[in-house]
Amino acid sequence: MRGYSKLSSNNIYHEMIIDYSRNPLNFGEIEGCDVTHHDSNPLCGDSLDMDLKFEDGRVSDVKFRGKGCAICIACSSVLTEIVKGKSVEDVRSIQKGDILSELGLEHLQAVRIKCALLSLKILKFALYKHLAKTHTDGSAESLKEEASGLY
Amino acid sequence: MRGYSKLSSNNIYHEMIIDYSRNPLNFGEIEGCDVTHHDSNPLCGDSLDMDLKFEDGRVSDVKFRGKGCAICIACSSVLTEIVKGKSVEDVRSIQKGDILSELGLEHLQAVRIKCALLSLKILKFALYKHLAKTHTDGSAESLKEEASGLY
Amino acid sequence: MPDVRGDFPILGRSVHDKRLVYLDNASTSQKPRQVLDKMSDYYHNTNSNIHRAVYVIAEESTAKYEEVRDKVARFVGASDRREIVFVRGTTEAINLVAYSWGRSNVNEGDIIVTTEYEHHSNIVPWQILAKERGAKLEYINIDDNGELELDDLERHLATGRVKLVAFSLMSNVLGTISDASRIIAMCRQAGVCTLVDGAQAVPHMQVNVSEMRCDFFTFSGHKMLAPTGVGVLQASRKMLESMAPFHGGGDMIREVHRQETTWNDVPYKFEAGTPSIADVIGLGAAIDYLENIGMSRVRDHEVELTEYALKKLGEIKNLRIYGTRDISKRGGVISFNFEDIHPHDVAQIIDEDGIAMRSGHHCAQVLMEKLGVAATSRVSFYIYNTREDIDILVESLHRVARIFKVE
Amino acid sequence: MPDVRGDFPILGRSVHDKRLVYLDNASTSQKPRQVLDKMSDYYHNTNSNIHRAVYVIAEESTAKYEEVRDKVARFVGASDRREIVFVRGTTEAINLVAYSWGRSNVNEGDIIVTTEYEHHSNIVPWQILAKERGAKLEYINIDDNGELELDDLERHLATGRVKLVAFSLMSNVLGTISDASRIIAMCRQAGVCTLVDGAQAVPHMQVNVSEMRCDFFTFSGHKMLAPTGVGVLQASRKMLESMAPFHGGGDMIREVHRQETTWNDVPYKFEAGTPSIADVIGLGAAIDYLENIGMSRVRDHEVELTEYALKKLGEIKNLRIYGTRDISKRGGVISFNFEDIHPHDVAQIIDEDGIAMRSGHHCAQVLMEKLGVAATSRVSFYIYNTREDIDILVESLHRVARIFKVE
Ligand SMILES: Cc1ncc(COP(=O)(O)O)c(C=O)c1O
Ligand SMILES: Cc1ncc(COP(=O)(O)O)c(C=O)c1O
Repeated sequence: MRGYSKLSSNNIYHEMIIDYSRNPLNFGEIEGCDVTHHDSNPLCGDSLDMDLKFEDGRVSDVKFRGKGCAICIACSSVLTEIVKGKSVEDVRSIQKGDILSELGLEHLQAVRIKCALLSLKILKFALYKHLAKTHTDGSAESLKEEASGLY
Repeated sequence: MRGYSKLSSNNIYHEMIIDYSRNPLNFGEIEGCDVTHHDSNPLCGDSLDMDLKFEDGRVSDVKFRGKGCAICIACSSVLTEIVKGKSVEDVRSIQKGDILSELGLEHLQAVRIKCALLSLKILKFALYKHLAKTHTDGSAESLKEEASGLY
Repeated sequence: MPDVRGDFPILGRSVHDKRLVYLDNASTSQKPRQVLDKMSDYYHNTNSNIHRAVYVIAEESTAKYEEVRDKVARFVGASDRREIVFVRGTTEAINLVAYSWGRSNVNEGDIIVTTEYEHHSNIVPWQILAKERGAKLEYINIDDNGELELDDLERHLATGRVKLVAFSLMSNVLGTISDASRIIAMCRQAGVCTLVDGAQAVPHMQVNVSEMRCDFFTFSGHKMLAPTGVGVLQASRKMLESMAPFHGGGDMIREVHRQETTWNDVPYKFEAGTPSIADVIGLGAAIDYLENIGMSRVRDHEVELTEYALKKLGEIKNLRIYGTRDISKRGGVISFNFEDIHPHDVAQIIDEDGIAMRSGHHCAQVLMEKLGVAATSRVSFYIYNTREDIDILVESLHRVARIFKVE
Repeated sequence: MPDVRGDFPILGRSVHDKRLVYLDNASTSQKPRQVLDKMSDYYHNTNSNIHRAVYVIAEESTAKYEEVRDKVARFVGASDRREIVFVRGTTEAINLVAYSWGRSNVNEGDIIVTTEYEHHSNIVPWQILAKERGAKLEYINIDDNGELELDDLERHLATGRVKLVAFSLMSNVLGTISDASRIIAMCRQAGVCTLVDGAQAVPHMQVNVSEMRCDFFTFSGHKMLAPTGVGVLQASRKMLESMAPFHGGGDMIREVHRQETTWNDVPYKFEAGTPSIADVIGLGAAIDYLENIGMSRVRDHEVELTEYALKKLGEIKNLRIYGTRDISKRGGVISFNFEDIHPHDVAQIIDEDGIAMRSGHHCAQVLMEKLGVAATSRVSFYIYNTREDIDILVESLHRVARIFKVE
């Protein structure tokens, strides 16, 4: 992640958001990824795809692409940065607060929360798809619930 | 018709209405009538049948039966009395005011007007049915319109 | 019961120079200041469309609207806010089920069961559906006390062809409270879905859909102190998710393409177009108001009034009261008839004394046919009615008897 | 245009310490005191159910409700009050036609035609219908000016399989005013029915359905100063009489028997259940208010504002405006996009300056796909907007450009 200090401004459109949105990290496609997932926000038209690649129980690579507002794209950038290299268990435990606080978006209003968390929702669902393949005991199910209950 | 004088009372439940409703005139059925018609008021449950018999272009007999409130039954009584013996042309020209004024019901509120005029609506429609059989030139059509436009 | 009359501006009104005695609560209730103020506040301060925009007042609107969903869920004991679909009223709720669930679950030769004491809105949609699908509509008959003959239900269920049993929790004519837990247990045993019409029950007694375990539950706001224009369909998420959408349009979609569309999550899948936002907010205020009193107090008050009214009306000569006298099995709705006097005439004469009472078939013509009458007179009580209201009614009914010379 | 701002209490409100600049009128309009007072008066004085009871307040309610039917008929130039069906809004009106008319008139291989700039509520019901009946849904495409390509229509009509052409009189995204008289003439020539979605037109310009000669006409109250919860379907009596009912329930019936039911006269056949009575009464007051100003003055005012806004917005760098610049062919709706800035971000930043503006797909994803964007920013004007509102908007958009460094 780039080395911004968190801004104290009430204004959510601080430098970091603008910058990430104009130059997103991990934007693109992974050839031969292990799992890919698409979702969209019906009411605002944000629409993303995320690709994940795993190696030795870790996320070896992650990329996203699609259309979204600055908040959506900045949050996707931050999320993918957080995820990269992490173990599946660690990725599973990522909470929405982790993303929001990283960008100073704790007070985002309800309707924009969807923009901020779309990528997290997609990630959780992608992880579910991945784990469901190998974990036939239903232990992945809670991820699906978690994804759909995010907002 | 019985010899009541019209009452000036605001109260619509004067003697004449009560009396006609409890002892209606021309209540019953005509065996071998020329035309019969049924209608009802969907919102109050009043429901009447009327039978007509014609001779030499005149209404030689008319009877009604069914369920209705005092106003409905009193108006039906008065209407059948008016109609009996009249020429088809004269019956055709009966107006709603003729019935209402006969019973001092000029100021009846909208929802009760339907009770007062159900029998007139049935009469007009029955007459239409009768005339349409012989008058194939469409001259009876206006009666149908008139019936459906009464209230 | 606290004295709430001061909260209802319309009760201060006079009619024919008499004070208004409003006894038509089964048709629609009056609205307290608190509900009107909340709606007024909405239009004065935050009016805007919901679910769609990022500006402040739209966010406030959306929050207020969605907050009511939580409130409704809690009020009727639903286990999840997503079980609550806002509609115009009970009628729309039942039609939604008939179109969406009915058209994919009811097939030729199947049976839908309703009851003899249903409101037209719980009969006609099933007639239309049955005709369209080649199914049959059967009735649970009522006994002389106005209670459902559950043997009929048993007999229908035994055919193995029943797909749905639809019944009201409280009859809008007889006031009978259905034995819902028994009916639903019988249906569940037979693997048959149930729809409970709560239009008359929800305003007057505590209801808990999770305990009742019906598949569909419906009610109207306007009978429970809320404005016209809003009602509720409740069903489990699983059920709602399995159903095809009903109305198509804005808000109920996820993505629209030229030929293909995907649906939004429940309950939004069933809320196409701009809803009655202000009316929904009014419903929230009505629930607050009722919870503040407490539904058991509401019920107690009505039991007391109903007992008193049954006694006083029972003393009038030539007046027949329909339905059970067992107060534990009935709500605050009393239908009656004077022998030989049409209920329309009764209603009109007592209107002169300021009394608002319904006469007619009460949208229950199947029941009227059963009772062998075209219409009945009906009084129905709510939190603001008093014993004095009943005294005025009884006095006025004596006047009717005198005019028609039946006393 | 008289200064009407004082009639709209919400316009006195501040947002983030700025005065509220409300520019989302295409979504829903604000309500004047006169409308709110009328509804409040209704609840305070005559609230009761309609069409059913003989007591005074029920009679007053019914009269007030039915009076609005006359008003609406006159306002849109219908030839008979019985052509006016009250529904919740445009969405319900279109669904009513799709279910009731559509299911008995559209068959396998038939074609329904809509347009690329329709609102989802004029697309999704037809998709559902087409899928159910094995029919096809075709589109009239738009040209670079955002106007309908009538050659497409010609081509579709030439197949001889078209059953209905459904189009909006004014686009809610581009503001384009459709050439309704030409489209309808083409359709009548081919013996094809037309449905006109007047949701965006009726609030903003004089409409006359009798002159337009469409078969179905729909609009919503909440976009024309009236409350949420009420809208209108207009169609000829003959058409309505030929149609099967939609919702079953109270009021829409003549006689209900156990297995057979007969329908009430039109329009009541289509108004099942307790309607949004107070909202209908509010619609009446809204029409009074608009007629008092005069629809041509409403249109003139918006033409002037739109011209001014097009000019001022056109001066902003990197800002693209969609749709025609020919003011005679457009209403007071302007969609635009900053290059490289998502409209959600634009809306949120200008919200800080008190401006309520929509961003999103505006329930027109087919159009978004055509424009090649996920969303647009949209401002839309009404009688209470001023040049100053536009100046504040433009100033704020410059701030957005600075934050995103595109200026
Ligand atoms: C038992 C019952 N069901 C359904 C309805 C219909 O409710 P609504 O007219 O609000 O749709 C009513 C009231 O009229 C009722 O009493
Ligand atoms: C052109 C058009 N059609 C239909 C609608 C849907 O109207 P409603 O949401 O009131 O049903 C709208 C507004 O949202 C619209 O702009």
